[in-house]
Amino acid sequence: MSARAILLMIGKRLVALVVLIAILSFLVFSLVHIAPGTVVDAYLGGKPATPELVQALTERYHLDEPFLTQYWLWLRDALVFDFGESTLTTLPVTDEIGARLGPSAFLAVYAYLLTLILGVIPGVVAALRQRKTLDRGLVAGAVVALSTPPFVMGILLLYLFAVLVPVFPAAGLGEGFLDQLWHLTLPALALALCVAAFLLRHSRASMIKVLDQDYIMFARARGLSRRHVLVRYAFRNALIPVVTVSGSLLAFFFAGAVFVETAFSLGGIGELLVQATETSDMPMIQALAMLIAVLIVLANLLADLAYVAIDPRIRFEGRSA
Amino acid sequence: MSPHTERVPASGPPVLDIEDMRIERAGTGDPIVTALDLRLAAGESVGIVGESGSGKSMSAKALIGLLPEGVVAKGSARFDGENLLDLSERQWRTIRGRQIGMIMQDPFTMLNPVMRCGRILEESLLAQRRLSRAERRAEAIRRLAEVGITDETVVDRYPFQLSGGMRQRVAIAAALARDPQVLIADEPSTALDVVTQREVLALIKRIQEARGMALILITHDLRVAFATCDRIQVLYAGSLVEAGRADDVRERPLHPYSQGLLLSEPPADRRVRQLVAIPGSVPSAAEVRDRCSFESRCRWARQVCRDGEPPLAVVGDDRRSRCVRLPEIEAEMAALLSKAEEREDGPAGSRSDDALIDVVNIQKVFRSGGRTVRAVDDVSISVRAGESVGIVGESGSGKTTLARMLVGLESPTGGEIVIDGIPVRRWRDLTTNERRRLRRTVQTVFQDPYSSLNPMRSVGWALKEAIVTHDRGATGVERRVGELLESVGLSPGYARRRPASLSGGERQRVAIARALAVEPRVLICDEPVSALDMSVQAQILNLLRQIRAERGISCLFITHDLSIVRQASEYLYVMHLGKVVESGPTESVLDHPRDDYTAQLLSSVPRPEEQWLTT
Amino acid sequence: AGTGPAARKDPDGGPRPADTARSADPGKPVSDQHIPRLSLGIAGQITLVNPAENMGAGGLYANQLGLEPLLRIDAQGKLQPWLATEWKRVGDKVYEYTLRQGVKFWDGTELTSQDVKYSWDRLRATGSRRSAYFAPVDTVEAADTYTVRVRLKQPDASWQYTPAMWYSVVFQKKFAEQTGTKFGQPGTLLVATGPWKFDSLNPATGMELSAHAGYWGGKPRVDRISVKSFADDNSMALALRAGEIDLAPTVGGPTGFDAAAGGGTVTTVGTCATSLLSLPLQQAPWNDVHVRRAVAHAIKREDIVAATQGRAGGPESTLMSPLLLRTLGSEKEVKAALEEVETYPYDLKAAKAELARSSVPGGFRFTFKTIAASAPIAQVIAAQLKQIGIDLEIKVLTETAWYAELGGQNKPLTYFETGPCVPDPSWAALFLSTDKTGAPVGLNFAGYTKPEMKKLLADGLLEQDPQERLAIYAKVLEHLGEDVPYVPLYAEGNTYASIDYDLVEFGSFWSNMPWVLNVIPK
Amino acid sequence: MTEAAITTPQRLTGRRVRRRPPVLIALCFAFMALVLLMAIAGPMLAPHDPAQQDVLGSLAPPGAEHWLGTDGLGRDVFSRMLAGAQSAILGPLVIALASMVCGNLLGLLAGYRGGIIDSLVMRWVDLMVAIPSLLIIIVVAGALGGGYWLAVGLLIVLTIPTDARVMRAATLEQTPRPYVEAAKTLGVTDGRIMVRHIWPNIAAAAVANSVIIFAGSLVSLAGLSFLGLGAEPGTPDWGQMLSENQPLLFTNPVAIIAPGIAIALTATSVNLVGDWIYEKMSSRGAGR
Ligand SMILES: Nc1ncnc2c1ncn2[C@@H]1O[C@H](COP(=O)(O)OP(=O)(O)OP(=O)(O)O)[C@@H](O)[C@H]1O
Ligand SMILES: Nc1ncnc2c1ncn2[C@@H]1O[C@H](COP(=O)(O)OP(=O)(O)OP(=O)(O)O)[C@@H](O)[C@H]1O
Ligand SMILES: [Mg+2]
Ligand SMILES: [Mg+2]
Repeated sequence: MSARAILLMIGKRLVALVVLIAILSFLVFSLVHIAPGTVVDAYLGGKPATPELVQALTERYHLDEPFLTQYWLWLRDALVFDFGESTLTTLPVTDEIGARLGPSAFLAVYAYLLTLILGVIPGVVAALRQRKTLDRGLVAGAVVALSTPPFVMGILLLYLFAVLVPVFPAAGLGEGFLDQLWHLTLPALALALCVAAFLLRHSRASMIKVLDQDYIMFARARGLSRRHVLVRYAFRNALIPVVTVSGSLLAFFFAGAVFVETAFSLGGIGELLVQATETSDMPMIQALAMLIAVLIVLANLLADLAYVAIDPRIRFEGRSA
Repeated sequence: MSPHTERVPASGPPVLDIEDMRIERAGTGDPIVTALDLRLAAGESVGIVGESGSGKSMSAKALIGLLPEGVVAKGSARFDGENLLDLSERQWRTIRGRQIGMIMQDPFTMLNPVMRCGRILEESLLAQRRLSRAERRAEAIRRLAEVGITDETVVDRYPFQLSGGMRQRVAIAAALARDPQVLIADEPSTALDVVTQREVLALIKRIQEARGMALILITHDLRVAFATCDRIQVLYAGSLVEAGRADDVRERPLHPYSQGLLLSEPPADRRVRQLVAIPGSVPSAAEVRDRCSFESRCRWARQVCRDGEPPLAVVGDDRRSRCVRLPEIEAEMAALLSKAEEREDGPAGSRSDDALIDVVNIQKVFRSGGRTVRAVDDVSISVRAGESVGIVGESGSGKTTLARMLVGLESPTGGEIVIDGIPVRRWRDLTTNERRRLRRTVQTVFQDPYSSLNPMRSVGWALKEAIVTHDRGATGVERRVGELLESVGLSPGYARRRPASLSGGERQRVAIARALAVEPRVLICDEPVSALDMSVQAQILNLLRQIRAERGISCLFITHDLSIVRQASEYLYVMHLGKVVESGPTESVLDHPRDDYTAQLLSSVPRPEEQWLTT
Repeated sequence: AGTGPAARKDPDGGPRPADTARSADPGKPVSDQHIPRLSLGIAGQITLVNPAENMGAGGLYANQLGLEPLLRIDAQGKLQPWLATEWKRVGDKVYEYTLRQGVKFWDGTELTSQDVKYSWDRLRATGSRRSAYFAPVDTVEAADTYTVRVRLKQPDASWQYTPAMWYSVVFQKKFAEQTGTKFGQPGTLLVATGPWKFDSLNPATGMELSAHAGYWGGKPRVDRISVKSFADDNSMALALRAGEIDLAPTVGGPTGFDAAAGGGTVTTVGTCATSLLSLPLQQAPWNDVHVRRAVAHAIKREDIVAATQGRAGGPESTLMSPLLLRTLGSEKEVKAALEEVETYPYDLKAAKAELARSSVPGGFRFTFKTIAASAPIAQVIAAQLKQIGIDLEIKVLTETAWYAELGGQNKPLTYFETGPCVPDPSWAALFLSTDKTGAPVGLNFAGYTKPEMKKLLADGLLEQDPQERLAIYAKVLEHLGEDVPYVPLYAEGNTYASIDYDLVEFGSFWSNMPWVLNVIPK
Repeated sequence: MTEAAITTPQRLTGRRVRRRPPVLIALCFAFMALVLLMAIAGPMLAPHDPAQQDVLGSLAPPGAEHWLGTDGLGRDVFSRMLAGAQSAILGPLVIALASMVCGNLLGLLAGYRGGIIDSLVMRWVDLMVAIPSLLIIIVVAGALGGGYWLAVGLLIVLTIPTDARVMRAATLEQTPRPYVEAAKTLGVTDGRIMVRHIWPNIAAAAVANSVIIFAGSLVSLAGLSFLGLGAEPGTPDWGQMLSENQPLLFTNPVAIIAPGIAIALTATSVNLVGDWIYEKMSSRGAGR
């Protein structure tokens, strides 16, 4: 395998990624211009428009420059994580996001692990028990979970496990790792179930497809044990398409996190986004939109790389017949 | 033991003794295989021959204990004193791979795509043998050498980096890694090119003989079975209809079906006047329960044939047949066989000058992912009025690409095409009128009858569209649809049916009718029969021949099968790697090949002679 | 559980702690109980502690634990000593304050008049969000180490309360000068004199405070305070229920909060602030006084009070709460002064009759603009006006857009709460002010421009005699009663919630001092 | 030859599509019909005026008068549930139809013709994939001020490319099939090939996809209302009820559980029906 081919592929992906992010940044920047009122209004965020303040804002955001220059200057600042100050709190936007990143990251990682556990394992089990009661139950459950958006799931879980049978806390973040784990279980579940259902269907279908392949039959016919074939053959091959979708799962997570964080008041960046939209905190909205876009794009790149690592066919594409 | 089966002593003590094996769907009890008997002596090779769906693969799977869920096997299959059909999963462990090995049809799907060939071999080796890493690798390399792969780097390659033949060799090595006594080979060469096919079969034969291993070779190709096996079992719709020594069956088939199959195979060495086709198409085992399975298509069928399933009677030395009327019809069958031997001489005289299609130095280069493929490289051919031109060549030689350029589905990267006097290098530049004329001159019949008809549209709809597209003001469309259907041997009632309810042969007939709807002057047939069952192939070849005779249209017949091309064409081009390597009147090219490649192709055509697999 | 009028009493029938006056000496806690750690919950974020800059009521309440004003206002609106031991009006426009001696900052240095001058100058500088409150001030002087002298531009009766308010707190000059623009930011914080020092601040999660051992009132009995931020009432209630917080000093929707927190947790006290339905006088048909009167009659305050989910202290029918006027006279005097003021009790018949006399006798359609938080009240108002044929379409705006509308030319029909009040009736002038040309400015959202009003409001500040002032403000209310630019809806209330603790003297002015000193166990 | 005798071997070897128990599908259809009925006649069926406030009688528990109790403003939750079906159904219906028409058209063109349309659609899709559409809507609606029809409009714009992508992929799968090529060589016009040949073969995917879009946008719209960016306050809307009544989790949980379950159940039955339609329609052509 040539490392060059991989580097080339990564290089190409990176270029595409930079272009994509450039386009997104332009759209995000333009947000202040499509918002109702003047651009200064957008940056004022409801503060009285004293001449001094207007002057300061005009200077801060280069509002007297032509549109494209403004964009360029904005982008230059954005590249060093300077998105301006929140109109609501007057703090640098990046600081505020930094302070909020913790709970969101914890939630995201927790939910991601739950998703993998609740998605892949039952998916594989269902595929192995195809057409049995367990399979049907899992598949039906998956449709329900898939159709229940995180905020509804969150509220239902909240009602069931915090009100009816209060085993989990209804709000808050907790302190220390275990306490946080306990506090974030319901939100992470609410976030994970929908995506896990998607993953369950995906991995089940993929596993069924793989189990049907000739090479599985051939491996068995050669006398390899069932377990060996399941683990080394079926599971690994079934994982390939699962890995490819896992990158796009992150997009689901971000959308879902907005709702779950709101429903459980977790004070993460999802909630910050909602708060920023409610208060038209433009610099904050811009920074968050960029952050999320970049994270999603990077996650997709990672998924692609994982795909390359796990599936040799991609690696050798350039060379094989 | 079933009452009607008398055992015939086989050549040696059997390693595997199958008696009355039945395979059925667990839920409904629908049979898949109704009765299979087979006795396999050590070192012996038995061929199971049958058309698609006859239950060959299912039988193989039953014998290695890997029937799909919902399918069960009953009866007995004694191996080493135990009935294979009753074994538990735990007992199977000591048998699979170690006692009985299996290889399957498709080398492209049989090997784990994400595992290197070396790993595949190593993990197949017996686990008890504690070997170091290096030793395992050396063993893998040794095993590869046994199957004729001397390139050591293969152990570090992934399956998709190998050619089909190589993959099949790796698979064979893997299947033999635990040194089984019996090898079941389920169509091991079907997916391969003729040349590779011969190599792989020769390899299997060689190893079988060298190891003294018993072999069950499953194939749909009688010629392959004759050439490879000591004994033959013919399977039809799930039941064994005839069994006997290979030579005996070839010379004197004793069941109408075996005979029909034999006759419908176009001979490679001569042109026959007409192929003897079996009418209809293959039923499923469930449909022919409790009667002779071949009854519905048999020209000798009588009421007796419908009164219960006929027994498998001993009809000679190591010969069995399931035909109840055999004594009555044996003579008639023999007569038919000799009649089919008659050969027809190829058309005499030179080609006409009236070129309908003239292709000059045409080229097609595909570029994808940085690679360039010269699919068609500087090819010149011509098709004259009234003649049938054959193009033969192995897979990937550019035949289809050439045909597609002729009808504007692909545009050439160089060269010129003139059809009916119109230069058609770029279809886009043509006027509507010219295009219409071209469409009316050239029509196509595609390879795959299952997807060449729109599954959502009825047969009548498709034919009507073809008629109306070319003749907007057409009148009596319904009537013409009926006529078209009749001209391809279908009743007008078929107009209402959807493709899904048609058999492969019927679909191909409809596809031909659709092409004929515009009354073309040239019919391009791209492998029109290769997706069809053997017994149906002859029907279609006959139909094409009949249409040509009736309508006097030209034909460009593309195939990879030399025997078919001999029956279907008068002038022949041989293609190899995008180039025409040889051309000339079919008879003379096939009888006296001048090019090495043509000669190689010819020698690869399965034939019963011993030396087919050894040279 | 609920906070209706019935719940106004302690279960034992006695007055609630919230309604009792603070009895301890200045700087002393009301209760002697030692509390190692008190967790407070606030809805919203604390983003910084710079008193010239910060926003959001929640943050201000937390700030008040470390930052102190010179004086204290008691429940009756009377001034009491705090950092200053004495205060007097030495001239028409000159006030003098004598600082308590031995007041130590958190770093051990002593508070001097220099610090007060610096703090106030900084608070009244342009760009400070508090500059409007210091508008009457001409200069602040440090007369000697312990004397601060304030000179006003003109006599102003409302000034007397300013040194007791949350916006005139004192911090250390040295630290502020050293830290420059970083002053008050989460990483820097500030140095002040309050009983609890600011240890750390995280805008996302909250704030940590610890007892100031050298506090002038003696080391406070609460060792540590953590202030936790919550996104909304609901999560705060759940945290209270789960024991994660001990006390939430400010609750937006007491009924829902109480339910979520498990019941019996909330205490609400009415304040001197009045929430208002603002009618855009410049637009038809609101320029027709009959329409406005019709609306005023159609409003059923009880329902609106109920819809505030317990936040309201009770219905209110005048823009200036009687509580404000009580600083100018006795209950009887106030009552007498308000004799002539027209009010509009709920009376559908009267409302319809008024509307019939207007230009739109059959009713009309209009858009009611509001922010998400006020949507429930808006819905109730819409339902009530529908009964007399006025069809309101509710449009929810983002806060920015809403503020922009309020500041723009075409004022919206809307409803708002006026927020923390000052004990002087002049405070209400905020909603009535006009500029030199007579055009509405500031918070005059109704666009009320009656010429007489300007003079009355100016006189109210110049006049120092309470009796005279009462008469002036009664006159103001008479005009408002006649013209109805605003429909007063309810007295805004303060609510705290706790399972284990109560807050003493939880009146209109509770948050102007380090209020945790007023915590007592239940 | 009998009719049965001509079934193709492929038909038999091909995995039979597993039908879900029709009972379940029937239940789904029944539930969808119920929701539809509520959407059309909800306010008429409602025992109370869904907007009728009774502030002093708020937070009544479920009982004979108010089956699901009352909310914070004393409105009848059951009546609001009935009336809320309308905004739950109407927007998604518009979105599903609009994106089906535009998406199918674009997808067919992109898949069959390739070229500029194809690149445009794919770039558009790339953008959409980079940021989930809900986040885009939250941001844009946040900047513009929200509103039900704004959300519907944005969702249409954002779902068209995803629909187009699915249709493009389906078309790309059909285009190289011999039946399309046969039609081309017969001289059938491109338009006719797309509409009369290809579309019927991808209709199953098209319909199923629209059904999924319907369910998806139902959920998305509810979510936006939940965040206060969807339905105007006061309009009965399940998503809005969910957020309005969130403080009632302890006092009158039914008021919040009911709309949540309504959203989940509607989406579930729509999704199940979508799956079923897909299986049903794609087995109609059968064969390969
Ligand atoms: N998983 C299954 N369950 C039930 N029936 C099956 C299954 N797979 C195949 N069959 C049936 O078994 C019959 C025999 O299939 P089999 O694969 O053995 O045919 P074959 O002779 O190998 O044909 P081919 O030449 O096409 O490989 C077919 O008619 C098919 O309908
Ligand atoms: N669209 C395409 N893009 C790239 N390469 C192509 C394309 N179509 C065909 N080829 C390549 O062109 C070569 C010739 O293919 P073609 O289909 O014409 O062969 P063929 O002789 O018809 O083979 P077969 O017997 O398998 O049908 C092959 O190597 C194939 O991989
Ligand atoms: Mg087979
Ligand atoms: Mg081909």
